[in-house]
Amino acid sequence: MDDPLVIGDRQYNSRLITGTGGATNLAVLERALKASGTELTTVSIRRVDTAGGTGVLEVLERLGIDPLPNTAGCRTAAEAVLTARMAREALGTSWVKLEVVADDRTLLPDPVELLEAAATLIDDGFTVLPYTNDDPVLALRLEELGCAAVMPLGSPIGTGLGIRNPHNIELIVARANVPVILDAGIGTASDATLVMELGCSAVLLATAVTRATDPEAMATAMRHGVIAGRLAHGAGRVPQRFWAQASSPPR
Amino acid sequence: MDDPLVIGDRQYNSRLITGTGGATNLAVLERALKASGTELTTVSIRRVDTAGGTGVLEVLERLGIDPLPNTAGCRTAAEAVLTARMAREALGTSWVKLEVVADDRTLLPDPVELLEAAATLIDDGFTVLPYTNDDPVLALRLEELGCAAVMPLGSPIGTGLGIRNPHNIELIVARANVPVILDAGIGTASDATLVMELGCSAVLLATAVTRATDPEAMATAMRHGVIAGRLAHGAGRVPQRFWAQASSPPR
Amino acid sequence: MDDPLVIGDRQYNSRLITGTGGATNLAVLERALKASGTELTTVSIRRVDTAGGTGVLEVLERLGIDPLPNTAGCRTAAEAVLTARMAREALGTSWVKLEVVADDRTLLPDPVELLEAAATLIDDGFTVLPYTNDDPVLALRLEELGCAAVMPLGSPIGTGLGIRNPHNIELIVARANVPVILDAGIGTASDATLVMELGCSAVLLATAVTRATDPEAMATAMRHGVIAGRLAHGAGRVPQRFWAQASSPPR
Amino acid sequence: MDDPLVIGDRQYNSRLITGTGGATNLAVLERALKASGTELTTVSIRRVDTAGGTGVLEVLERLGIDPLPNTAGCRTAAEAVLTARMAREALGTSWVKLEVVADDRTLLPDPVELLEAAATLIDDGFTVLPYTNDDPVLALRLEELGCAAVMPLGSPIGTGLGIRNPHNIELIVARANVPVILDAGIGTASDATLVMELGCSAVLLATAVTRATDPEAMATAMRHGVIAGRLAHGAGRVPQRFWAQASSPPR
Amino acid sequence: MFIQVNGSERDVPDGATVTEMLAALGVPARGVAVAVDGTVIARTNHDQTVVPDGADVEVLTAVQGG
Amino acid sequence: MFIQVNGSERDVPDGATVTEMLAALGVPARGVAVAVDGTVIARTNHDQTVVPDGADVEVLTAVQGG
Amino acid sequence: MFIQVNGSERDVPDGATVTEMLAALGVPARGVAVAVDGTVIARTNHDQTVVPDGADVEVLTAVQGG
Amino acid sequence: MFIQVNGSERDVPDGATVTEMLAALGVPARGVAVAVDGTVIARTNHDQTVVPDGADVEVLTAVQGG
Repeated sequence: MDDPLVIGDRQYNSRLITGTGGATNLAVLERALKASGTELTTVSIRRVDTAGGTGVLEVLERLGIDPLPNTAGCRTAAEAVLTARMAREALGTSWVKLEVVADDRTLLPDPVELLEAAATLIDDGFTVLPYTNDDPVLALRLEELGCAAVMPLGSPIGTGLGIRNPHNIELIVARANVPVILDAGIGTASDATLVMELGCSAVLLATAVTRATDPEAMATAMRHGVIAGRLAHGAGRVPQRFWAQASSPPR
Repeated sequence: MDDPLVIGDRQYNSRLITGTGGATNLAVLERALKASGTELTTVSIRRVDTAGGTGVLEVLERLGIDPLPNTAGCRTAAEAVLTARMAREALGTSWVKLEVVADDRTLLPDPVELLEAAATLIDDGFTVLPYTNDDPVLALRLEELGCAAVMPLGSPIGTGLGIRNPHNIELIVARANVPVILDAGIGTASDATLVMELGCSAVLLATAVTRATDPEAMATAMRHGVIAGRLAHGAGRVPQRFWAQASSPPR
Repeated sequence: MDDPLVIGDRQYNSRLITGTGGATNLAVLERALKASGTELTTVSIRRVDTAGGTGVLEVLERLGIDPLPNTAGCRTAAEAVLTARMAREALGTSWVKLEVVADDRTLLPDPVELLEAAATLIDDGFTVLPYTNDDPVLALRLEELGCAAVMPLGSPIGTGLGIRNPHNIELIVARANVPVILDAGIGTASDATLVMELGCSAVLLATAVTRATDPEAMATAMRHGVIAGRLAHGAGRVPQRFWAQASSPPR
Repeated sequence: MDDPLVIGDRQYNSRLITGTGGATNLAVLERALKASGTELTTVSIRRVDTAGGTGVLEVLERLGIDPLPNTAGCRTAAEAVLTARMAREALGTSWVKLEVVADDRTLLPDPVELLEAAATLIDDGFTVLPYTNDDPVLALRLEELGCAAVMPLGSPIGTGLGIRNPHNIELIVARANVPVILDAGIGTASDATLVMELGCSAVLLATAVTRATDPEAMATAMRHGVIAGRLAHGAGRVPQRFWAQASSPPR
Repeated sequence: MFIQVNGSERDVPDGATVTEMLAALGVPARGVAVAVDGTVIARTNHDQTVVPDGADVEVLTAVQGG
Repeated sequence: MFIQVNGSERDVPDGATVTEMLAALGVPARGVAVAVDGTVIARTNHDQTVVPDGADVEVLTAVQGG
Repeated sequence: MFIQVNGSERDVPDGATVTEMLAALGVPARGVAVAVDGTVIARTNHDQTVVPDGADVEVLTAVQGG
Repeated sequence: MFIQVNGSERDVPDGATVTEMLAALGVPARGVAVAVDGTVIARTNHDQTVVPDGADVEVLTAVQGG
């Protein structure tokens, strides 16, 4: 099918964006990324001697996957802006997954700091993809600031609780003029399928794949799940009925 | 992947079983069946002059799909047994999707008549795939009688309400030694994905595809959805957590 | 309010029917029953030397509660009929909560044995209140046999999973001409409230109260929850909307 | 029971806070308020010639209910602060239900304006009860500013969609040191019962009662529903189980 | 002779077998099942089985359904 | 005579009626039901019904349950 | 003098205080709040505060809502 | 001269540019970003920018995450 995901000035055939965190090693990660069919994958920015850094960019290059640096762990707009600028120099990309979280227990975004960081980075020429909560107001504010997409959560990072509030996601989709990318909370393939059926443009997930018992199999499952949901969203599902309706002719 | 669906003495690569009812015409049906990748499809048995009959078998033959005659519309064991025997002569197959429904408003199975019909047909050498409700007791009774699979509903035929009671489906799967095929109620792709994640061996659906706005697209969605759910079921999903868990290393 | 529960030739002001099983001792049970406001409570029939038997009838008498003997533990129609007849002699009541379960893991009713036992007891002049699954067909068959009420489960006995399939309960209520009493599965007060909102005439529960940390408090909660749901069912709730609607006048 | 709701320097026996909007006339409103047992009720502040104003305060006085002025309709912190100050002069109360909404379609709070208004009013000596979304971060920020309670929504105002995201409400309750009052979205009594079971301290609702077919009956239902949920929350519900557990002794 | 076929009267050659009856009715022998007076006639017996005068015959085939 | 009561052997007066048997067993007559050799004995017949020697007797009552 | 009250022009006695203005407007002093030219006038100052000629006055009260 | 690199003291040639510093530290120039005393040094300026004595330097790169 010809139904590309368009973000800013780029087009992708895959609507599954993955993360690289949580994988036990790079070999497992590479197999999972390949199975997922992803074309865009997040990386974190850390001090060069930080363990685990080595080699992740080489894996992405081998697979022809664009890196999407994130600002994971930042608590303030200032930290996030600095991290984004360092990422731009390190990776030569002005795209950033903007994360500004309020605390470690929920890893939920801080709305005020997130808005400030987004405004600063957009002024600075970045293509900003903000990780946000599922508040339709905050999503609209981020779009109004000029974010290239909005990335609401389904549930908090790493919980695997899926889409806790489909109504909010539908409200966000109903008013958005940029791609809505469901980020965080996905636990299994049916979550990804549902997300796309709700009208989201893409899914971003990491540990649902990397921490599954069989990351490669789950990555393949997610690839199919996203395709299934995207197609179903466009195919015009049957209405729900209270009483039954026969599918065979009367005898 | 090599993960065939085994029912009785047959093996199928596709875990999506479709119906042929509800399609506006045979051309639409053929495109949808092809897109679904199905290898087993239900047909009804009616008087030769009944409208709509012509050509459905030819379509299945062209696509190399096995026909699975059903006993749709039968209200008693006697009617269902006669219909199954006629089907065997007409199609040269001893496989039957056994339906004995109690009334037209719910199209739910009549437990007593269903058990009686199943027993008679099994004695007569049929391979019986019974359409049943989601009662774990009835499912076990049908298996004990010698049914080759059990086919509980997700919700009543044609309602598109999806899986109303996942707990019952899990109870059925937990005790079944024959394939559990979720039959009826599927409305969209995420329903099919969830069904497989619950541990079902296959999905049987008809109007979710044939009555969708774009049957071919929905058939493709269902194909991917079933594959996604099957893989996710085997991949060992991450546990659900109340609090968040980071996917990026600490700063 | 004057809104009695009418079953057969009796009227009750309370729509909460309780069980006596699971209580740590009779003093706790008595306080809980009193707090619940129930007027009808189940008891089991066992050999005189069975532990725990002593005194339960005296408690019910003190509180002016009618005993409703059950046939708990019976696996066949014959066992259930014998137990019901013994109960009639022991308690001098022709009312019976009819239970015929298929196995110990699910404690779900055996549809065939249940129907046979109901027919026999109704012929024998009993007022039969059958514990059934949530199959709308079986519920209708039991009503057609002459049962004074039908008692579908919300979820299996003792699971506390609440109402797993509200759609089935609504289907049963939509077609029933006798009281529909939700029996089994209630875990907390909101389950009881929901049950009544779905249109059930009463709720039957036992261990949700007797095995709660504070049985007396939970019994009081259930009393209020049932009243709340009954009133809400009759009060005509507001419709659900996708977009917001103001409750204050424009500025 | 002696289990008062404590907000700031006040205590209430009722945990149901109501609104006065949506009632067809004052007589209906008075009967509903009386039936609800509420002791605290919201009013809006409008120009004296605004229709509908006359008499609402007299109704509250007659019933001994404290008025809680809101800032409904305000879109900016400045508007909300001015409205709160006018309300203080008009009603002689420094309590305010702070609403700063972002738009008319969702009536969802604007996080940034809400925080600014709350800070200003708290500095000015107000007891601030903010209407907020269900974001656990924003709820914590409002508490840190010194709000006397936090009032997250269950779903958008007037939708009657109930509690769309129980997980967020549980996260808010788990970290709150001030009362959590569920405000907005309640449609029927079981919603109110569930809210209290989740650990909220009170429920605020308006049109679920005033726009019900029978406001007085629904108000009574809500009164019982809130009591039921509060008691159930404290009573220690039974755990949920996958398999059944008998409530009667073995035969 | 006259027989009832799927509820309507039809004229077929006297002493026709099931196979001959189907031909006379213009029904393709393939993909159909025949019951005569309530008894299912095995496909293998279509050539031998004679349809009695006035018989009540059902001729069924596969249609879209389920 | 010896009879089986609820599965264990008990000694009761020869020719005892159900009522006498219950007294001999020390079981309160109220709130119990009796079956002799699988037949439920109506409460109204407890005084007339004689328990045969070696009978298999079940004596049941209400306990907490359900 | 003429002032704007809730958006419409009204004639009140020259040099009227807020209290006198409310009386002139026939508005009960109880349960209302007054802002003059965007400033909230504390209830305790209604007697002393003089409403300037041409002032923009808002008079608010409680209505059903929320 | 001594500078702080990612929090630990390191010895690099006096007057080293960022590019020379990275070489001295054995860090591949590719895929890293450098901040000197809190200022991000554009990659294009690595050759010209001299690292002052005692500077506080951060050298970051991409790692698995998110």
